[in-house]
Amino acid sequence: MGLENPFVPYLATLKSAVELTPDVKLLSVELTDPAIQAGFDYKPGQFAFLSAFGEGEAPFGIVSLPQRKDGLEFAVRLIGTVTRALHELEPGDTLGVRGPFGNHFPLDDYKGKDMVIIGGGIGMAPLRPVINTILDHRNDYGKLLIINGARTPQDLVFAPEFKTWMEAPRTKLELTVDRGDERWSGRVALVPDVVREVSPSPDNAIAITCGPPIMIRFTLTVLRELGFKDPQIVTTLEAKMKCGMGKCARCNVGEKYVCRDGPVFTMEQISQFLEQP
Amino acid sequence: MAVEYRPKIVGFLCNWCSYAGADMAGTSRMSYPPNIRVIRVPCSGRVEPLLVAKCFQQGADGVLISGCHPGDCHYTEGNYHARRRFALLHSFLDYLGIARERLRVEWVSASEGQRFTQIVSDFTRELAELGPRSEG
Amino acid sequence: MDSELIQQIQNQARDLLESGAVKGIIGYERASDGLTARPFFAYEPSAVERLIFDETCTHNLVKYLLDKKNEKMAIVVKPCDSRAINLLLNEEQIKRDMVFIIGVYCPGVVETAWNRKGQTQQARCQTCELLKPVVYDFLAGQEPVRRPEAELYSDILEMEAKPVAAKRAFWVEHFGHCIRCYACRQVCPGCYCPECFAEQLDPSWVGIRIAPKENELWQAIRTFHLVGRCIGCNECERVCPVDIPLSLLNRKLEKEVKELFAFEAGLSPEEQPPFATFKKEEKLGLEE
Amino acid sequence: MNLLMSRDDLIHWLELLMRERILLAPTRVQGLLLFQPVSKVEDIAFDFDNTTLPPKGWFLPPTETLFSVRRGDGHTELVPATVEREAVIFGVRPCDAKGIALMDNPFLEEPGDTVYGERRARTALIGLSCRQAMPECFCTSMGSAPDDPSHVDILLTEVEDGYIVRAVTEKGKALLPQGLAEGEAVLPAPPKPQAVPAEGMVSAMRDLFSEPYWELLADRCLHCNVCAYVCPTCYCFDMRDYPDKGNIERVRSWESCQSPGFTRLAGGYNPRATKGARLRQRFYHKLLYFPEQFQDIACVGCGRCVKACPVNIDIREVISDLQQLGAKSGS
Repeated sequence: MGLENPFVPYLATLKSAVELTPDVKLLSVELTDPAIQAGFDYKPGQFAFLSAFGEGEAPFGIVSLPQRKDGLEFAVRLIGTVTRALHELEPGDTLGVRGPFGNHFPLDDYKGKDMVIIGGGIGMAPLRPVINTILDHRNDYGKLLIINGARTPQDLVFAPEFKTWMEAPRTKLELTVDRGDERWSGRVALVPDVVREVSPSPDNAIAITCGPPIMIRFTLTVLRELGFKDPQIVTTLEAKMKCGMGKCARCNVGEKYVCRDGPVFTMEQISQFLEQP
Repeated sequence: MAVEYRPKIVGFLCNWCSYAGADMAGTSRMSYPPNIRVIRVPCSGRVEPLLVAKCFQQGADGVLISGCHPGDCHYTEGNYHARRRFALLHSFLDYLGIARERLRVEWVSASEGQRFTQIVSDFTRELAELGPRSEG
Repeated sequence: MDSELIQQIQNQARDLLESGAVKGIIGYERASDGLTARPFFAYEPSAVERLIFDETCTHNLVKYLLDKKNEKMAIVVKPCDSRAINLLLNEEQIKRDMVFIIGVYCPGVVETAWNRKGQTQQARCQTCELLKPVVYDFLAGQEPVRRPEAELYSDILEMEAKPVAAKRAFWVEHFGHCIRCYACRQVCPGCYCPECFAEQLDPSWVGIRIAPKENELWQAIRTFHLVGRCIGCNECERVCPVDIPLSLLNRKLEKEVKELFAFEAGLSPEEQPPFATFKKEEKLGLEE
Repeated sequence: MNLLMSRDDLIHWLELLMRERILLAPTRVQGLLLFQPVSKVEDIAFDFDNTTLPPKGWFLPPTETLFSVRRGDGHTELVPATVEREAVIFGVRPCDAKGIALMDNPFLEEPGDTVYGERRARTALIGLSCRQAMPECFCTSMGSAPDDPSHVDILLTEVEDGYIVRAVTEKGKALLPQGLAEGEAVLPAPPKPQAVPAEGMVSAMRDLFSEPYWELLADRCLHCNVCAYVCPTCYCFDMRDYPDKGNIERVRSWESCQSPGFTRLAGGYNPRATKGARLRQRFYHKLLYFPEQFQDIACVGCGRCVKACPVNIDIREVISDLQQLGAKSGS
């Protein structure tokens, strides 16, 4: 064998698994080879494949930041066979990591701008490193508005971090749920409606949205109504992926592969070929 | 010196009659060949051809399906459906080149521990005589 | 080509579209080879001129009714195809009032492939006794004079008589060629599971490997799922790109079902299929 | 003057080759014509139009193991698949050779697929010019030709007394026997396949994504995978883990964009939920996306899909329909 086979993942150990919601676990992972672990650099928006050997692998956004040195973290929602196997892993178990893949949010380009971050459900996962980068360099950015929705209060993925987010300067966090419970005194509304209500100004602003396809679709409509132009609207797409390298040919939107040319796109880049089932 | 051929049997036993029958064989210390791996199912009617075909695909030499005697099904009619299904599967497997002797359907009640041991012994012996399945 | 028959089909189709009785017509048109037929969907009265019918119309169009459950469609069916309508009615997959059936008396169809039209009738037609559709709203053509010419199950009997090892070798070779394109399933009016066992991943019964053992499991169980349901249109064999003799499988079970249960699929929309019923007194060769 | 090889010489040479390495050649089995490893020349079909399946399966097998997971004593080891010994494929038609060259684009671009790359590097292609164009052929419209030597290592063209030999690559030259004579034989005029003008395709398609055409065309589509699996350029695949003899293997298998599960996410959401969207993807990938990415249409005009489609979805017709639609929407 000459070159390294790009389908073979790095071996890794599960350091910890924390339940974030009833169906989402935060997996903290360490690559077995210290040299590889040290060189494993990535940026907000990038993703990696996690292998549960015996089931297969699936892509997950990396939710940690390398500079925070908290380790490599993934928020994994239990939804299929691979995620079930990943949820069943215990600290100390072996798994595989292949990545990082994809492009990233060009956060340097957003410096000086107001940021609108709109996330629904597990769609908050890839947005967490964006929020944390902005918070770590708070003076580089304008106002920060975070709109975070979920089905129920229990499903708000990064609840333990809300306090930090809310208390940051020039930062506003709007939470909403589809269905409240007896302890929930906040909003009960759909994310796009909250966006319309809060009505962020498009002037010198960037809106980043991630969530279920239906939420993205309606949020997009609202953002356009508010005057956001397609180059100002950024999304990170979810797609079925197998290879991560533009080879297995399934995750394309037009000629762009979500795995390689994305997952981060401006609406301007993809609106022409976006499938509307 | 050839290694002795030990046929592998998968047995699907219904919970109410045949599994109890096998259990009785065990508790009464009747002995039968260890070649059988028992899978307890709620009813012989639950056993679909896919399960049987999967066993053969994974290298089983024989498959035994055993349920309550016709008329005695815990669910009234599950074994009648099973009977139709496996009567056909028998000849279909044979047609595909898996000898009909490799699939056995037997009705064993909870009190027929002796009968169960006899069936497993006979089946094991017959499969041994048949020899290993040709590859494919 | 029987121009009178085609005229009848076209007139009926035009009436149905012009009156708004149906949204579209599922029929046949000339294929890109200019020689054989292909399925055709007409939605405008002006399109009915493209409708044809001849001995190359081998496709069983009933499969398409499963895609058009919510729209009233008219469909051109041969007698064999019409049995698939009964099958789908029986299994409550389609509604009778959502389909207008243009039945045709069938003189038999020939072996066809793209740009190739056989000279003789398909084997299944040579043994077919069904000259008239079993269900229709309008009947086109004239009753042909035709009698079964060949022995119905001679090839099956020949296969059954082979030693088990020879049968094994025969199928292992053919299943080895299978590329799991699933054309056999996709064309089959009896295959409509929302999730096919072949692609089920949890548990992964067959799995994604395209290899002899997996292919055999796929083919064997697909055939068995059609017990008492296969109506014998033989579309699966026609569409197979690697020529697996699937009719040998389907007709084996058809024969067994006839012998054991005196049942033939799709002859009536009400009769219980053999695996949906049983007789307490039957033994079926299994000892009590 | 051209290098010549008599029929006897060819047979001797092939016999030599099959002793030294794996020789794949067209063979007739159960009415099919398949590339298979051969151990005697009698098994080789020399007289054929084209094979049932293209030779792509040698490089992208229907199923292969990418690596295996070996476990023991709390230790896990990942063992990458190894590549077979040297191989030669005899009897490759120029269109199919182009198909392999097109597949090289996605598989060899960085990060390169090492298993594919190794196999590609260790396999030589001996091409065979077509003596006649079949009704389904349209290679010359897709940038290939019945006698196109561009993508093989050696091209043989049958003439009366044997074959005219063109050693195209160094790999090919090294493979040829010593002492081939030059002769008077001249290359015959290649047959002329049907012309399918495809100019202006790319620009026309940009505006046809939302046309109702796709759902209407998909009415008769069965969304089986035949077109993709017989295609020399279709390369989509799936990956999953399966147990094998105590180990776990990560398996790669063919998959096709026509299958609903191809893009269906865990949880059920499918961005390409309709037959029309999937069929459109097939043609957009071949005729627009692939050209945008790699500057060439992902079709070689072999006509296999034309012949094999159970419901006669004919890519030549689609191309001409799109040109008409494009002209209409452009005007």
